[in-house]
Amino acid sequence: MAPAISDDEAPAEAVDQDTFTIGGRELTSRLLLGTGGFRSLEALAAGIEASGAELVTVALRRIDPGARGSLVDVLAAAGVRLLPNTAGCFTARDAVLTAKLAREAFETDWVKLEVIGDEHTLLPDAPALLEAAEELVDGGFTVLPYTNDDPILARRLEDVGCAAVMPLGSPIGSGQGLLNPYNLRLIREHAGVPVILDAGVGTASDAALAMELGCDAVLCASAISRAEDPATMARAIRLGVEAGRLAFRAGRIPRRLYAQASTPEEGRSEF
Amino acid sequence: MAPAISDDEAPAEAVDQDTFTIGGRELTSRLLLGTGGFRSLEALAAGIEASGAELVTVALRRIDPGARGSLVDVLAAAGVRLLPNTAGCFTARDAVLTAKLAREAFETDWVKLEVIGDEHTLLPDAPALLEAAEELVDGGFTVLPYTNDDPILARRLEDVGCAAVMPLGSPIGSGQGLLNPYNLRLIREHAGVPVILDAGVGTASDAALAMELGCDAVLCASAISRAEDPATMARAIRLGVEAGRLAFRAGRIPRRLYAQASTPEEGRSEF
Amino acid sequence: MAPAISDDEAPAEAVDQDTFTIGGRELTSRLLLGTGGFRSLEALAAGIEASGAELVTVALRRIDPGARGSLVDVLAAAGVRLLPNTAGCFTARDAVLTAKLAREAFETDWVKLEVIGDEHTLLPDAPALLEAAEELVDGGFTVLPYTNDDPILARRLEDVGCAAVMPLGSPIGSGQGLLNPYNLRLIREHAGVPVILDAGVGTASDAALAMELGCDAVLCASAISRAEDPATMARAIRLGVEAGRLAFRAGRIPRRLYAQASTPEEGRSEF
Amino acid sequence: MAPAISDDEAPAEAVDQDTFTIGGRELTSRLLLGTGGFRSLEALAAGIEASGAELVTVALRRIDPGARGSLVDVLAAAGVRLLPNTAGCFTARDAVLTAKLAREAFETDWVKLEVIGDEHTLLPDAPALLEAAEELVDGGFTVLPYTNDDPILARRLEDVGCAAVMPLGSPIGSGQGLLNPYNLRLIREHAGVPVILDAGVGTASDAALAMELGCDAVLCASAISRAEDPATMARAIRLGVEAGRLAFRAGRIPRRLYAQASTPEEGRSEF
Amino acid sequence: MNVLVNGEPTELEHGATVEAVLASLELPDRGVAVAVDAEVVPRGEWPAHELSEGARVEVLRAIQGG
Amino acid sequence: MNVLVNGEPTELEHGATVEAVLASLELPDRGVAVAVDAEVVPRGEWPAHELSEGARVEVLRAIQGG
Amino acid sequence: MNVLVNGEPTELEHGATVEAVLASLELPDRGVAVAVDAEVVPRGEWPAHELSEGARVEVLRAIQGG
Amino acid sequence: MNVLVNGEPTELEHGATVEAVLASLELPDRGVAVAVDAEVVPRGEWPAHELSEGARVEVLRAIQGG
Repeated sequence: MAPAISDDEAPAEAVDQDTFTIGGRELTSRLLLGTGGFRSLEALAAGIEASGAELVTVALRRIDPGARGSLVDVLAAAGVRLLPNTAGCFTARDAVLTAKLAREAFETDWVKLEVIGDEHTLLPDAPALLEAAEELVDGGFTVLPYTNDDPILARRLEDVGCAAVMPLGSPIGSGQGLLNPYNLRLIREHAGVPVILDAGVGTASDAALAMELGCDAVLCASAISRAEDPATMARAIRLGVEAGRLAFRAGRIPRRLYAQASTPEEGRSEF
Repeated sequence: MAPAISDDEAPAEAVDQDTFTIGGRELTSRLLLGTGGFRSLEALAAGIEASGAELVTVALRRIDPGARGSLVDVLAAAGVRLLPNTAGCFTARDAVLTAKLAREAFETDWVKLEVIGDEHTLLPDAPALLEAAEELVDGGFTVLPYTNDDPILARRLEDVGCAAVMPLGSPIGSGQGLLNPYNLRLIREHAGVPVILDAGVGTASDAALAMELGCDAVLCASAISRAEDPATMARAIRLGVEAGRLAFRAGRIPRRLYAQASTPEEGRSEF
Repeated sequence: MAPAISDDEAPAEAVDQDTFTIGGRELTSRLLLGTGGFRSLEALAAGIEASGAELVTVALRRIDPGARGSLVDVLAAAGVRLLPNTAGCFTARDAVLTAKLAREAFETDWVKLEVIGDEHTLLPDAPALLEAAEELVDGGFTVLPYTNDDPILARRLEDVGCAAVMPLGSPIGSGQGLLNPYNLRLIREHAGVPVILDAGVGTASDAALAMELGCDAVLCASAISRAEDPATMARAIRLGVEAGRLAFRAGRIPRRLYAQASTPEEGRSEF
Repeated sequence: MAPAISDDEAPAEAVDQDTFTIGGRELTSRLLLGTGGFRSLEALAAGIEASGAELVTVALRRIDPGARGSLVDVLAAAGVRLLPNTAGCFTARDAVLTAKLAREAFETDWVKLEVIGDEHTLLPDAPALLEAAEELVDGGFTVLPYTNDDPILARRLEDVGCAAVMPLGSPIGSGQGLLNPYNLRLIREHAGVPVILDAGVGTASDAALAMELGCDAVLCASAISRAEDPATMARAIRLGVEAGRLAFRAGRIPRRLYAQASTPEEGRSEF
Repeated sequence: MNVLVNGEPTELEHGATVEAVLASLELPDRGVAVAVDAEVVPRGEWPAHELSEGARVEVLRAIQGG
Repeated sequence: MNVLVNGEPTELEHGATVEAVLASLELPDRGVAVAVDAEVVPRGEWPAHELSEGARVEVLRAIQGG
Repeated sequence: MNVLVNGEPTELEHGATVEAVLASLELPDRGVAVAVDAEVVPRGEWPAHELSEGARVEVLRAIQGG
Repeated sequence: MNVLVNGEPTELEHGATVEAVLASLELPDRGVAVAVDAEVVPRGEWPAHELSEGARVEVLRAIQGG
């Protein structure tokens, strides 16, 4: 019996075809990788490889002379597409300007838009996020907003033209998983753009659950980069995302209050 | 970017080596398949293939002339090892006799021991299960008991010589997942034999969670055989098991009450 | 042994003194009652009596000739204070105008501010809610906004001068309880005004849990008015609120992974 | 507005009549108190008073000269009925002998039967518990077994003549609450004797939830005795038990996936 | 003169006041409020407030809710 | 002679063996087991094992389950 | 004569009774029970029950627990 | 002329350009962006864009994040 990994018959085939589209661009991998928290560029490269991610985040900070190696070169070598974020911005104004600088620096008009409400929880500031999203969409950006799990805000973000919505499962880096699956389901039910679970995933089953709820993809940073063995966790979460996606498509059995025998009752012996 | 499935570098390597042992026999696949509920022998064959299972359950019932095709031939063709069960037995006596008949019919001394307490919940009868397990171990059987999630009973079953313990996540066929992860963790902490989650899995994330709790393997029947698309769900749960296993080995990040930035605070611009 | 209800020694004393304050007004009862859903004015009167509520909601609608009895007279007879809501408003403008009409109709500048995002979920529209709250505070109203469980939005609402925040546990009338206790705790930690759980309570334990999380009060409508026996449920939830409040003040034991004997080990016999 | 505590109209009436019966004895209070963990006999006396308990547990240990004050006198003064336990017994034999000594010491044939499986979890040993229960019932005892949450074992215990079953919510003293409400519901559905939740309650909402699931009573020790303020927590849990019981009888609203307006849609203004 | 009262087209003689409109409706003496063209008309102004052609009058009363 | 085969009353001539009983049933060549009066009768003993009056014969085969 | 009282080796004169053992201990008047060699000795039998060489005496009292 | 470069007071001769400022820093050739007084200065304008007294220059580079 070959283990799951080393056989690529039909099923794998099927999986290859199950793509999704953001801003007109087709994506095969449903795991987006955040680059924050990797202990070295080597660890990052290994993590990207193991994750299978096609789209990875980067941030902008003031140059510091001491900076070793070039992150951009490593990402280019990995052949991934960059998704700049606006991490650390607490106002719509700063987020918009940061997005414009990122477009300049990375030659992409895609942006993972973050407008943070406080440093303690790093939760998004709903009104400021919506304001910044609208301005950036008008400015020609492909906007992927990091949002909370509010179904109404998700709809407003789509209404102003965001290319996807990225609700959180729980606070960034908390590893608490999906605190409110119900809201995520509501978001998915009403969304006309891809829903990407962002923030909170702690382990593979969290990622699988997100996909089973109908999310189109999952973005992970700390769960992978800060795991004891980042490359192995990258692979674990990659498989979790795929497992959840396949389960979503396979049509799970309903939950029953009582048992249902998996062995028929008829024909039982009477000794 | 190749999708998860079609690259078998080092990680896959690592996975191949991550085997476990029951009754002196080494197993590579950590997903055991129950054969009950598949709509046809063809669907069963496809499910086995997609699941990657090495060990599959069978039951015994009175012959009925009308029976079409030979289950045993299909399983032999799939190259899997049989694990007869004693489903439908409500007493230790019936379970022991059924196990002996299964040994005769399938030429194996392995048995998935079930002693059921009632037809409504199909939950095990603890004292009768322990009694039957002891008798079968003395009779030379390799006993894998289907048990509830009681850590003390699990230990008693190991004490009398069972080769593994198979606690339930929730009632057979209920698809309720893992109702009490805490007890499963306690069982895993103290067990000296493999712990195989049996019953209750409804979808891939349930299987992943079981493995993250430290289970050595997962047994699924209805979740796969009764899914709308059994073969796809078989693959989904197979990947979920592997994802959970890898995550368990990778060392997940701790759960934090507050957020932890995945983008460093230092060097933020001041516009 | 007298049952809980009929002894009013010291403990009761203590409870009487445990008041809280909204907009400068001291309140004794920590259960606010919504009047929607009661089958008759008699049922409403009985519910108010059993709930012990001091503050009850009312709404405004176009007069219909057929309307029987006077709600306002019943509420006046019950000696409760009115809290008009802006239910059914989907824009800040409508909510503000409705609040002004309520002030005119009920001679109170208190308002339970609702700005709804959609008819399906009745979830609040965060940006519109914040806008309406600010305008009403400027207009001299004592604003109690019905909000989602977003800790950042709760802070913004407090920042613009709301007298309390009323986060939901789950959607109005859904009876799903508290879907995200974590967010409610975050809201409580940072709030400088009373936090009143609004919406989602289905039964007494939900109300108790909300109070144990540190909420200052709970508002219930459907859980009471639509229960099979509203007056009994009113009493149940009233006791649940008080139980949770006392538990919060009593300092609960920590959760432990393992058992801690409640009977000492020392001095065990050896027979 | 009188606070919940100090009005004893009709509702209280109703409550007084809602008794239950164990071994032919009618009980009014649905909160049983464990005496372990109180810091002093004074604290115990205050806890009993605040809890309203009619039935409290005691244990037996070797006399130690240094023992101050008489527990039995304190309990006699409180007018409560004693329920001796067999805490610390790891075999059926020791539990049976301890029960007989307790009958001698306390002149009661009631016993809270504990047969423990290990010191780490203090979980019951199912087969040994059943054996001891049967022997004690035959010996004329009124047996209240501390059991796990296994519905089948609960039925076996009833079958051998136990006067009640006392399933755990989570391990003794762990304060983890009800880990598996589903099993507790199954136990309640099938039981013909009172079901008393024993062990695991950490706070008032846990007790309320147990009663809402249909339990007839709750036994608490550590949650009260080890709280920062035991008397206040005793009162809190007493009210939680009563709140849960009333809610159970009042018929809660169903859980709905979507919202249901508590304010009618008709007659909305159009400004 | 035509106005809308709670959405219903209603004919009134020229210069009719809010009070005139309310007279035609059986009103409770408490818990009532009136808006004309999306502006609140305080109770004290009902007698004096004359409606103009096409005015949108909303007459609201207390109901159970929330 | 009367015996029960899988619960069905069956008439056999005196001294009939397990094998004789099985002959009348279409059996797969694998995954079959037989118990007589709650005792396993190993395949090797089928030809020799004679049934007695009133014997309870259970003939079992593999089915999907578990 | 040597016996074990709550696990403690104790020397008693020959034929000592349970009552004699208890006399040496400060006992509460309620909530006490005695076992000798894993058998309950009812209160009424304390005066008459003579201990034999090597007897294991357990004297128990009520404590807070459960 | 004094300007702020990433918050650091820096002295430059009059009319210095963005490019001049960048020259003094070891820059990676990719993943860099510049803002002056909260406005983006596209790479193409670096040589020509002259700074004025008190200008706030932000020079940013790619880092791991998100």
